[in-house]
Amino acid sequence: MTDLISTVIAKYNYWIYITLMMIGLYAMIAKNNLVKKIVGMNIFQTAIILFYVSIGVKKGATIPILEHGHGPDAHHVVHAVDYINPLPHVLMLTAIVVGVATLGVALALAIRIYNNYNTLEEDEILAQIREK
Amino acid sequence: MIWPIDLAILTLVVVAAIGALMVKDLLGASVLFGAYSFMMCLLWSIMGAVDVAFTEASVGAGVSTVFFVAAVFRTSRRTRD
Amino acid sequence: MNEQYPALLVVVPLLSALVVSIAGWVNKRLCFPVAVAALGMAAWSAVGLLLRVLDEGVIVYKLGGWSPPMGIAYYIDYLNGLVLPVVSIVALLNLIANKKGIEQQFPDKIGPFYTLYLLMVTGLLGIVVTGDAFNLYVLLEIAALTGYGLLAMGEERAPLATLNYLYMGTIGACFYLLGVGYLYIVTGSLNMVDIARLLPPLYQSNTVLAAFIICMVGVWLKMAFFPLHAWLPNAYTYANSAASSLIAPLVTKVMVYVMIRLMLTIFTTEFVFTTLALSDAVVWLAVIAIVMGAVLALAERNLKKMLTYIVVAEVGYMVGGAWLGNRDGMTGAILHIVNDALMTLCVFMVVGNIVYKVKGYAFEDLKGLFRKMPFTMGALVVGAMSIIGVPPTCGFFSKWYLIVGAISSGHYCFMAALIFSSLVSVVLFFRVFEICFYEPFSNHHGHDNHPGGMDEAPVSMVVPLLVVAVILILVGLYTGDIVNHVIQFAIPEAMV
Amino acid sequence: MNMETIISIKPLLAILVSLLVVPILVLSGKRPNVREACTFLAAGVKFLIILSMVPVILNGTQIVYTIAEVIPGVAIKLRVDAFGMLFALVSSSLWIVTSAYSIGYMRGLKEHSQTRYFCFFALALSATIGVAFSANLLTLYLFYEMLSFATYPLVTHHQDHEARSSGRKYLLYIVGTSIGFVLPAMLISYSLAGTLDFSSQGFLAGTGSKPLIGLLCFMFLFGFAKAAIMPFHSWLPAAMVAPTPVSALLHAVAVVKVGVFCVARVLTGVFGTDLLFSLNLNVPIIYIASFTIMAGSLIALSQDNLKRLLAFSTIAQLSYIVLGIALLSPKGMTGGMLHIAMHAFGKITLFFCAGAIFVATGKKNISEMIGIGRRMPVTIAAFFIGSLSIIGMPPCGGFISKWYLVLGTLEAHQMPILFVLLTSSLLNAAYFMPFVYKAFFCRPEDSMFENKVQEAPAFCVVPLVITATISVILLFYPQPFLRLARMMVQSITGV
Amino acid sequence: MKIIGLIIVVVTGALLIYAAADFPAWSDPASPASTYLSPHFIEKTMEETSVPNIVTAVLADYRGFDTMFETTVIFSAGVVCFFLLRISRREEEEPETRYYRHVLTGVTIQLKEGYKIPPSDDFERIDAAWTPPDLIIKTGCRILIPFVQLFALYVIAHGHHSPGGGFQGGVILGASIILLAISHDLRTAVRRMSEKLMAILCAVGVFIYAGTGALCLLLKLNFLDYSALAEVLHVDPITARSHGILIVEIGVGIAVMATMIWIYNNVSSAGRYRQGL
Repeated sequence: MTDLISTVIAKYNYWIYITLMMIGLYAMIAKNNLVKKIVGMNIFQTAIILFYVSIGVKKGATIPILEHGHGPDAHHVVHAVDYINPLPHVLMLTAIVVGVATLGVALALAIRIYNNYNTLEEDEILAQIREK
Repeated sequence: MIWPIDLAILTLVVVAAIGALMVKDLLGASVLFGAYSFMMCLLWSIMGAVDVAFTEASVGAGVSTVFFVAAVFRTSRRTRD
Repeated sequence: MNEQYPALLVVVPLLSALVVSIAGWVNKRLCFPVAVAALGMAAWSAVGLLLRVLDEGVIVYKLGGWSPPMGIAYYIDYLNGLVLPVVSIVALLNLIANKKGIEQQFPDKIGPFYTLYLLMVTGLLGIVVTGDAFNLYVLLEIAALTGYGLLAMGEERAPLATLNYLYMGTIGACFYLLGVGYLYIVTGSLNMVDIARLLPPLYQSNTVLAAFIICMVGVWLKMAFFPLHAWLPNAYTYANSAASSLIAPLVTKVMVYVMIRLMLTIFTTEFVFTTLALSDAVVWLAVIAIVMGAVLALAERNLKKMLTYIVVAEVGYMVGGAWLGNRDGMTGAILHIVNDALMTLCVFMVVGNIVYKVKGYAFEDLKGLFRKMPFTMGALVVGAMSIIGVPPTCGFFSKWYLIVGAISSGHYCFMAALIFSSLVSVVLFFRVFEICFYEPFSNHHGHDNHPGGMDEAPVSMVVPLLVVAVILILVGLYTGDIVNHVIQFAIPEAMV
Repeated sequence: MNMETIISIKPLLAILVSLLVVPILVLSGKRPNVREACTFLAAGVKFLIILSMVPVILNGTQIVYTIAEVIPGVAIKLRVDAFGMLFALVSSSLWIVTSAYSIGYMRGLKEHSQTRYFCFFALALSATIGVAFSANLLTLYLFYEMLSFATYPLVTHHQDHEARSSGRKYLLYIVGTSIGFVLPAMLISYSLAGTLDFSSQGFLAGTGSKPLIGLLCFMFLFGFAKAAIMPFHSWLPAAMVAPTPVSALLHAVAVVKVGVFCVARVLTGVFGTDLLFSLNLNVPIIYIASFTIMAGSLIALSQDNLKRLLAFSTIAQLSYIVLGIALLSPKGMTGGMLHIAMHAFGKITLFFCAGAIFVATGKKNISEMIGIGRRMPVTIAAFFIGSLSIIGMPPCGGFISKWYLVLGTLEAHQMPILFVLLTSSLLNAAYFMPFVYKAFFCRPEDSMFENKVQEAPAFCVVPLVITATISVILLFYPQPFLRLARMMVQSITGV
Repeated sequence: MKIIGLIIVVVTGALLIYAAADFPAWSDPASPASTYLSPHFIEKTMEETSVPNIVTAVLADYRGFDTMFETTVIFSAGVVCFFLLRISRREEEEPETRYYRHVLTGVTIQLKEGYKIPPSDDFERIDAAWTPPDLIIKTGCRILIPFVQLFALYVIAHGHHSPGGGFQGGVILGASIILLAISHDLRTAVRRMSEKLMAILCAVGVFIYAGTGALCLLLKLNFLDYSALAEVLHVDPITARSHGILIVEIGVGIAVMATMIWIYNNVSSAGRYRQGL
């Protein structure tokens, strides 16, 4: 039992990311309002970013910017254990950008849909399409 | 890292996410989404991902929210879910 | 210059997209020539790469001069060496064919259209050429975002259909990203070859299993594999014809390529077929996909939508073939990527021509088209023969390998599904031909000045179409060479 | 037995001639004379090319040409052997007469879309020759499908509702069976044997279990629905909506003959006589064929529409050929192969006559043709000769093939079949002779025709006279065909 | 739909939790992710690129190719928004009645039957539903914007040594203009940064990045191998890398700024470019 609890606690970040991701996924599938779906989509994406950032965390390490980057001791020896893994951060910068780009496109589409049907509720739009 | 703050932020993230999806007003949802992004950004800076946090602060909490507000302004605030 | 082909392949369309984007604001007439030149260059590099691969084997290109796994590298082997020319040539031919249509539909937005078109091709080529799992995600998103833009400009229902595609596409891409994250967490690497090297000791790990499943589901979402196909028909049907005839042939096929790449390179056949026992289940899914695609296509009274369901069924062919777990099936799947890209291009270009002339693609708009547009319909006949699987068109030969694979692995249901789908295709296409052949052209659109006379689409649209039709037959006749010199080496030795 | 082979492009040329003439036909669509001259030219050239190969084949040599190696072990490959030569000779020579007849018929009736008609006619001929010269199952299938699709516009030439429903039926049967049965059977054979090249012993020999081989055998038999073996026969009467030259082509030159040719090829080249014998597969085939013969003849008795009557007659006659091959005795096989030629010349004469009557009078039903012999004596005389050939009576070529078939049944000790053959001949006589009688020997006052009805145009009459004459000549000089058939049988059975 | 959604979510969640059980412990320095590639980046960055901010170095150099496409993604999003939303002049019905406001006095003029006032500093065109912006907000933002922009430039330029870089700086720069558009109105912002300029700047920004890469290619090294720039910049290859990173960061900044503004303009006015929010 204590094992289980300690696993749960030790990896709590991962549980949070799964929770957030599922919240987002559920919103994308089950929500009726198009903008709500887009909000869900963004939560979904940020959850994955949270997951990646969690990979990079390293106990007892600091942010991945080298101290003594300039000045007289610019070339002193760097130990990998002192710094957080920078690679996930780099990847996630890209992912954030992709997220905002997708958001822009999705909103543009939502506006066009609104112009066509004068509503953002999916069921109302489908009803209008069926009427035609 | 101070665990009570960490825990508080984690809770807030989830609450903000659920809140953004629950409120019946899209403008409110946009603002709550901004709050969610900002909490996320705090979380990441706690984890030492300063660049990611910086980006999220400017993009997620900043520009994304503005886009949402702009889009909601151009469409409608009303929603049923 | 020769050794820079891998970079040129992607960079030339990218740079020219930027140039076109600026040219769209300065002088619109420059857009088309620049775009054609860029895609021509890309096609040239792609063919050059294929020849080099045939000569020297796998080519590694280090971007930024950093050797993998530190930096990003391109790996061009027999598999993507074959897919690259197809992607670039399909894009080039389609661009040339649709010049008139684009000018007719978007007189004010020519620049952005060509920009998006080129970026889309950049993305697709990048997906195919890259050897880095994360880089693939970024390129996936480029192809997807530009695809949404292109598809959404169409009929009234296009934006909604595209938004649904966007949701599904984003979920798919994110699943892929998550899968890559899982691989990263257990291996620490992002380079495909490197991951493959590090994975074998971890084959029993839950994480690797989950990574594989998540990646697969993500890729299936993007390629519209059966239960996940719901977004595709509407998104492709209501789009403008230039976009749909670019995206329908390429996107699903490139995603199938990604799936095969994941199966062969990252996870290796040993893991996919030996450690996992999913092969049967996926083949059954493919069977259902094929049957459902065919049946749903039968229910349509509208040429373009019917074709989109055929695309869904064809995805079933390729997924099923890849998962048969033997050499013939995999050969069939890879060959079908090439063939299906070409034949889908052919039929969608035909739809483009019909839309250009008749302004519609419902069955009742097609009356009397054999008389009116004989060349276009001739190409449709060739495309249809290929989809049905009549020799010597190329569609027959991939079907051949798929069925032989099905027989030798004992999946007779898959063989039956393929035959069933061929038979349904006969019905589908001859239903269309009947309408075009028997019923006199109805004049209610008022475009036809001499009823009964020939009123073919412009030469610039017909010639590329006929070229595609001829290519269909040529590829069929050269199947032996393609398989013996290329595909055979694309499949790892371990696979029998 | 090893045959000498030479590599030559001639068989490919023979196929390409009629393929390459298509664009010329399209371009010359506005000038009918040029167009038809081209058709003739192509037909002539094709016939000459094929003729030029005859001596080589008669010397016991085979001509081989590989077009493309498409699948490991399977190429798109042409090979001319005696049997293929026999068939090619028949169809290419008949194309010439049919072309002439088409001109008369199409112009006489002022049909629409004549260019399309001639184009697809040429395409169909290419496919037919392709089937004849196929060296393996894949090539055979390729040309078989090509023929199916090329004849579709011909069958549905009139573009009306009747044509549409017949066209559907035609495709459903022909393409449905070929994709549904032949394609999987071919692939299963490939995965069993690893090759598809026809060999005189049959490439499936020594592979596969008995039930599987049996299954394959019937998949092939029914898959080639062009052979119109019951129950896959009903497309043939339906396809009678086509213009008469097309029917003639379908029945005599191309389609159905391709069907039986394919069945014969598969039985001999894929399974081989030994395998069929050892598994006793020939017996059910014989009985199916016999059933088709009897049923076809009986149904023909009750037909009033002349073309439908001929259609059912064809169904019966085709099964003679299948029967002959399935007897697996040298004489029977010779008879079967020979019947391809004999029936072709006989049946095409009959169709030409039916068409000529239609052109001259517009009548389709036998009951409306009483006394027509007085107005169109040449046509009806030719009809008489043609029907004699079908019945198998001297002085016509049909006699020889039937004679061999009868000998074959004796050789194979299949007495019931002998009975079938003889009864069927009687039935043949029973449905042909009343017509001839009514046409010639009715009282003048019963005649339904006035003086203004005359013979059809020369383009119609001359071809049917030629084919009728050839039918007669074949009795006395069956040489090239008989020799080719014998050579083939020798190569298969070694006797 | 809700039930289907729930089922999918539960199944997916279960799969993910199942997989997470095998993860290396959280924040474990010995996990493969922390021991395989990252030590190289952390330890070698300084000597290979002379950039202390490892994230920047990896972003713009080791994985510079990703970042080029990341910029392209943003660029394509801008183009897509324009392509989807912008209503061209040809399609847009020009209103019969126009409104102008005299800037100094605040007098609003209505012109009917398509009459126009030629563009001048005295009059600004407004929409029928125009409301005067709040003076405090207007003035406050006007004071704030230069500082925001200055900070943005700092973020771009100082990306080598501190968190930040082209992307973040570009966003902030874009946000400053968006702030102008919100606090005043869209017309004001578009007058400062015209649509055409935005569109061209987007492309130019990406072009700087891809062009730098292509320049390396022309200088006989691989694409994006900044050390090739050493020849042009007359520095050693390592410093050339650092400079190369700065150049591409500037490109990213320009592209991101322009695209953000472009997207905002199109989304907030639904492609009409009138009043905005």
